[in-house]
Amino acid sequence: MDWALPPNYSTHGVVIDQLFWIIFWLTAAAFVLVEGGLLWFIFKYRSREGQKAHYTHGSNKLEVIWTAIPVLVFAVLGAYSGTKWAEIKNASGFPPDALQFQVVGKQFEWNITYPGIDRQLGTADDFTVLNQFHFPVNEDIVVNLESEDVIHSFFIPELRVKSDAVPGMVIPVWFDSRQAGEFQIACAELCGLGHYRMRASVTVHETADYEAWLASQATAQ
Amino acid sequence: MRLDLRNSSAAMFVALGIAACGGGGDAGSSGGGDTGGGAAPPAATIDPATVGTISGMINFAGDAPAMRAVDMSGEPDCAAAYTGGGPMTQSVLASGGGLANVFVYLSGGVSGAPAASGAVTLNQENCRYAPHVLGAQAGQDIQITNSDNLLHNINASPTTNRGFNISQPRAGITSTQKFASAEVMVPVRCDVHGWMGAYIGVVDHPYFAVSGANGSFRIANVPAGTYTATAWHEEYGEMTGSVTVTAGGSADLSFDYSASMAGADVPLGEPLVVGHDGAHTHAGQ
Amino acid sequence: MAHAAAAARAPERGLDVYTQKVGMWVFLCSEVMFFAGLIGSYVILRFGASDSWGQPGEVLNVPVTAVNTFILICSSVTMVKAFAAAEADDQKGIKLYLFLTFLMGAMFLGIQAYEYTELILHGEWQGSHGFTPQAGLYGATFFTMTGFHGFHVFLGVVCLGWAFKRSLAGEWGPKNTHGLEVLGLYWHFVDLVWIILFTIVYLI
Amino acid sequence: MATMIAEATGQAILTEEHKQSFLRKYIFSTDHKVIAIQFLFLTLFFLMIGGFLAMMMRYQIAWPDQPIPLGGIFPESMVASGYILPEFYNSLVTMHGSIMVFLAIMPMLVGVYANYLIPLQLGAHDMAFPRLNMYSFWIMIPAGILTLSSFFVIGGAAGAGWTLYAPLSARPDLTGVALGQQMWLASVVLIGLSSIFGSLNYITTVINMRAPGMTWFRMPLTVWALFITAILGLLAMPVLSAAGIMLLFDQTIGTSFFLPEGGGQPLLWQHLFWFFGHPEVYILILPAMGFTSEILAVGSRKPIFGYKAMVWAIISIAFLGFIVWGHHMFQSGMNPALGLTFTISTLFIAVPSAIKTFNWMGTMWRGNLKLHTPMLFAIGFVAMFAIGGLSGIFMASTPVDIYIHDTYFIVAHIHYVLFGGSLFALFGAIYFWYPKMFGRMMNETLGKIHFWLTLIFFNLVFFPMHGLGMVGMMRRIYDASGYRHLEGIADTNALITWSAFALYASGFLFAFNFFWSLWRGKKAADNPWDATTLEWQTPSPPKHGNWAEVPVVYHGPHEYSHPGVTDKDWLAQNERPDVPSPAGGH
Amino acid sequence: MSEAGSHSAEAGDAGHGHEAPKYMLIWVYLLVLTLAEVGVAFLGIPKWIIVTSLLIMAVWKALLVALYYMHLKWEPKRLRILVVAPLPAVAIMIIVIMMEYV
Repeated sequence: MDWALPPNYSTHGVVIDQLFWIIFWLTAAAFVLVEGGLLWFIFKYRSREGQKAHYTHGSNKLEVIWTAIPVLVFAVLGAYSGTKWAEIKNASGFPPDALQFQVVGKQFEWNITYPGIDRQLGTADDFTVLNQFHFPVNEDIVVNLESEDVIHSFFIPELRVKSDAVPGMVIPVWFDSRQAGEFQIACAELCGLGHYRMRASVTVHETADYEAWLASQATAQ
Repeated sequence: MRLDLRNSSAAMFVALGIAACGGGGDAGSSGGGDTGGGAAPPAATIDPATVGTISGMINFAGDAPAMRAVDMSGEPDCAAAYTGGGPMTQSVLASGGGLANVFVYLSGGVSGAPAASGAVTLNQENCRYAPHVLGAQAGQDIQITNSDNLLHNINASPTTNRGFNISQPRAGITSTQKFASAEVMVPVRCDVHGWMGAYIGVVDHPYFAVSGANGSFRIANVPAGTYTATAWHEEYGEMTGSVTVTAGGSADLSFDYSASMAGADVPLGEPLVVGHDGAHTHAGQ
Repeated sequence: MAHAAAAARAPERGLDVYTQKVGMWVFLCSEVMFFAGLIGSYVILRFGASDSWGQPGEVLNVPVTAVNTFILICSSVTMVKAFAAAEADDQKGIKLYLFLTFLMGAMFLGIQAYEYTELILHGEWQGSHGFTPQAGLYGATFFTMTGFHGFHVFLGVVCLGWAFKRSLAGEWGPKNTHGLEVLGLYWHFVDLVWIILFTIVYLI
Repeated sequence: MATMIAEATGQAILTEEHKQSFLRKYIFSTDHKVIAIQFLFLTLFFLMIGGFLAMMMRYQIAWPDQPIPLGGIFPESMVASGYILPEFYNSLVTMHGSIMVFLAIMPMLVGVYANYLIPLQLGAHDMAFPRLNMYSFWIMIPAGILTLSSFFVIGGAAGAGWTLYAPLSARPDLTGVALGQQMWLASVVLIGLSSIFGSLNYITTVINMRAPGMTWFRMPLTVWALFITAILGLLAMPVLSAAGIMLLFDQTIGTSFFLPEGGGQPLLWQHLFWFFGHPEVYILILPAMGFTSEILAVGSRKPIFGYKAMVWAIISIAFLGFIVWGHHMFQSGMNPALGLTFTISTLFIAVPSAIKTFNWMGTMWRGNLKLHTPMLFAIGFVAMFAIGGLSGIFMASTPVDIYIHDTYFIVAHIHYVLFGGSLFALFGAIYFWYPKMFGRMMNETLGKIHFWLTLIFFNLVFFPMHGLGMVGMMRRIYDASGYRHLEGIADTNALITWSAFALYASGFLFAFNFFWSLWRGKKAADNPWDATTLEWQTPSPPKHGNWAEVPVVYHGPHEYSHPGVTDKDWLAQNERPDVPSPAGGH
Repeated sequence: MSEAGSHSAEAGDAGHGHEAPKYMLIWVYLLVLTLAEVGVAFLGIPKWIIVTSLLIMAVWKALLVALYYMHLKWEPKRLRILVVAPLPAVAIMIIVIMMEYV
């Protein structure tokens, strides 16, 4: 019964988790205020013999207060979220030297095309592997998401990455991993009867291991 | 006013419920009709005197292209079943001068074929279709079974027949399908495992066969007469030949394929992108 | 209960417009949104998502549809004339104008049917034989929009026939103009949608 | 002169009633009350069906490797050797969402209570267009039958989610579902038509047929909420019909509006769907807010706190509702620049809901709370809707939405506002207006038991889903085994499933109480809750045509514990013109 | 049945006191504008000028039909507000979705 966010290994994930917990504590406070108030009112003002309700149509002062406070809180939250969102998602802000991959979602499998030794996509040494995504640690990764048939969603929980793969569009997704390890790509958008099994393995290598793996793949073809 | 207002509304509610389920219920039987098999008609009695057999070889000249390994690492329980070099693609299997998986059927001269009886089975084992190529008569039951304890979906995409896209998430699940009209080579694929592919040849009569590992095939109980026969292979295309069957005798028929015929025009139902079979996955090697 | 004070109080003044007219205007708002969905998708798909679909008049027959627009505008005029005749209790005028409106509505549908068959059989667009709904997005959006507009014109023509039948029995008059006015609102709305369609689809 | 006309027609309506045949009076009736009751039975039936689909889903999620009991009764295309097949599971997900939204909750909120309450609370004889009102009910019957029988056609029912995202919904070869999807789209267009005819009726009736003295700011909040809901429905449903027709063409005649290979845009479907979708979710919550405000005022014996603020909150929700739809599509590949604008507009639409919550609490503050069943459900609504609203803020903040989008966090949010919100308010409304509809009271003790069971099991089912969302469990997955980040969720899902079965069972307690009280319930007085709005000033159930003489309104809607009235703690809207009241005056 | 609702009609009809609107003149306007539109569409001038002038003429024709033929000119202001209400929603929908492709 553990309800915790999985450990986060990406830089963007830090912002996401931070915002998550800010909102969590804000809503927790509001939750206690509202639910506690309701319970207290029920016990304090439940109908007793001879009790008379207080005749009032409300107070404009209170209305202004509990309109201004949410507006203020949401304005700050909105501005902060908006700027962070622009950093994470605006393709113009992506680092130009990031390692580019092409990930194509197809009904119930992920085909990942690697740039090969020369780190450039579209060159002769590119190769595609089914359901296996290998990339080096501590390096900016940009995945060019595509889909062949329906809408899938590229989701790596531990790296806080999620973006739909829409057929007919190429959507760049920028993330990185600050720790080597084994993760999984899951499909988060209903894509047919095999949606629940559309997963691939993600292996984050130390830089040296990645080079070695690349070499081994080159000879295997 | 008050009392009968309630009775009528309650009555209307019950009627609605029955109508919807009723409407649903009887549609169910017709809807499911397609998958449930009708009672198979009694097999026509075959008079042994008037029938013969056709047997022969599919010869293959030249060396077959080396089959590539299939990357099954995504499915560990299937990969474990293949010791040695691991699973290989199945599109061209040739050994000792013979070509396997060639679908041979009588394409001309057949009249008054007996109705379909019995069932053909297509099994899924270790993330492979067994058999890779099979024949079925129009209207004959095709029993699809799953002996892997993981999800396979059977996506048949014919052109003239109605296709189906059903799933079998566990071992032991069987589903019966049938095709109404003849269609040579209905491609079948599994979307969960891109490398899986099979072909079902649907013909109007029971006179068909698939060549074995050494290229030999045998069609039994063929009424006497002269026929034209066609051989179909997924890489090397189609060839035809004529054969005469004598009552009680055995006619010989052979076809000669050669490696040079690779890339021939292969008549299929819907153009199938089953090319996962190694070629697609390792683009650019 | 003591209702002495309940002297004859007029009910609340809603929009100072009789109920059927308010109902029709509210219905027309929902129709605006329906056509917004269709025409909006056309505008988005043509001017946003894809490169040019061709110059005006390249595929679609502008002269014929210009005549069609002329006919629909005339039918709007005769509709208004019919309503004016009803207010002036000019029974002959009502019958004449209603018949003319009905006739021109039917002519509009006829010409559109002719235009459709012409396009489907001999239309030409980016190599597709016959300009049909399957001929890429241009065909799909064109036939969906103009098709549903035609369907609304057809409904209007049926109602005009019903109104004309009632006018033969002399049922429209100064005391009974609401039905005619509401039908006129619907008819003018259909004409208005065609004005927008004609400009956006045929001329741009 | 106006009253004479009303007088004459009032009498005419009452006498006309006896001449009608049984068919005309009950089956094809144009009386708004009979149509409301027909809607009520139809929607309760579909609520039961939608709930049953959810139970099958929950069984599959909790025990994916166990065959379901009685699996044999299902055709082989749905359940093979006892196991629910993944494509049938997708149909269950799709039809559970669609049936609940389109055939259960929306018609119950709008079809039943707008039809029943608007004429009665405004002092009108009937709807502006009674025949059109009847058509709007009878269009729902073919839509319902189309939906139910789509389970049994070749390929099964629709299976692309209730949001029908293209191209999955547009290409039968990718799902194996062809006819089922088309039948579902046809019934959505029919439901859209029925909803447009209904909204047309409600808007015209509210504008033009209010009784003398019933000014705009003396209308009860229920009528305000239903009026604004009708406007949302009027402007949003046609866009869905247009998009649904385009999707139907994509499937049947081979156009390619949303198919990329033909140049179409899958995102266009999402934009059009959610442009309708967000006003739709406000259609699903605004009437519930209206009923809650009404029941809280009656239960607290106190006027609504900040009536004007509540009205302006409803109106601002209507305007803002049309400019926030993008927050459903943050991760869908939409232009990221739009993400910022939709974040700001989404956060600002949360403000009116916050205002309403505080005003509801203000209504209960220093009240004389009568904790009868409708009041309990109304308080339950406020409590649960508050949680739903708060969990919505997580999604409005776009970076957080990157992680929780399409996870069970969203499912928790949906159900806290739809089940905890709309359905709690609906249960309250059924208990509250049952005496007026059927002339008998529903049993109080059974009602209270039903409330506490529903509240407890509702929270046991949907609060853990927040946890599943945090862990990262994706939506609509048939079997979560094999995902390393989901290893620990088996027992949470088992708890949720057992609680869901209990929740569904407590629903049948409500059904028993509902049908048993139809004939055996305690006889109801005309005003059992001592309420002030006009519908309680008529006999239970009201005669055909509602009013012998059209009432004249002197006071605002919720004048309880008025200092000027000593003999009782409520002042009906149409009595005692001599007593001044803030919203009253002459 | 809904006659009770129509008694507020008297107030609505009073608005007809003005002289009969000049229907035929409006008809002429519409024809001229339609011909002008067709003419402009095939001129050689730059595309954006054509498009803006076409849109202006289309809106003008639409307003003529709405104000005179659909009688909006003499309706109470609140009905005109109700009629114009959906237009901003339509504009927002199209502009925002077009932002997708800008």
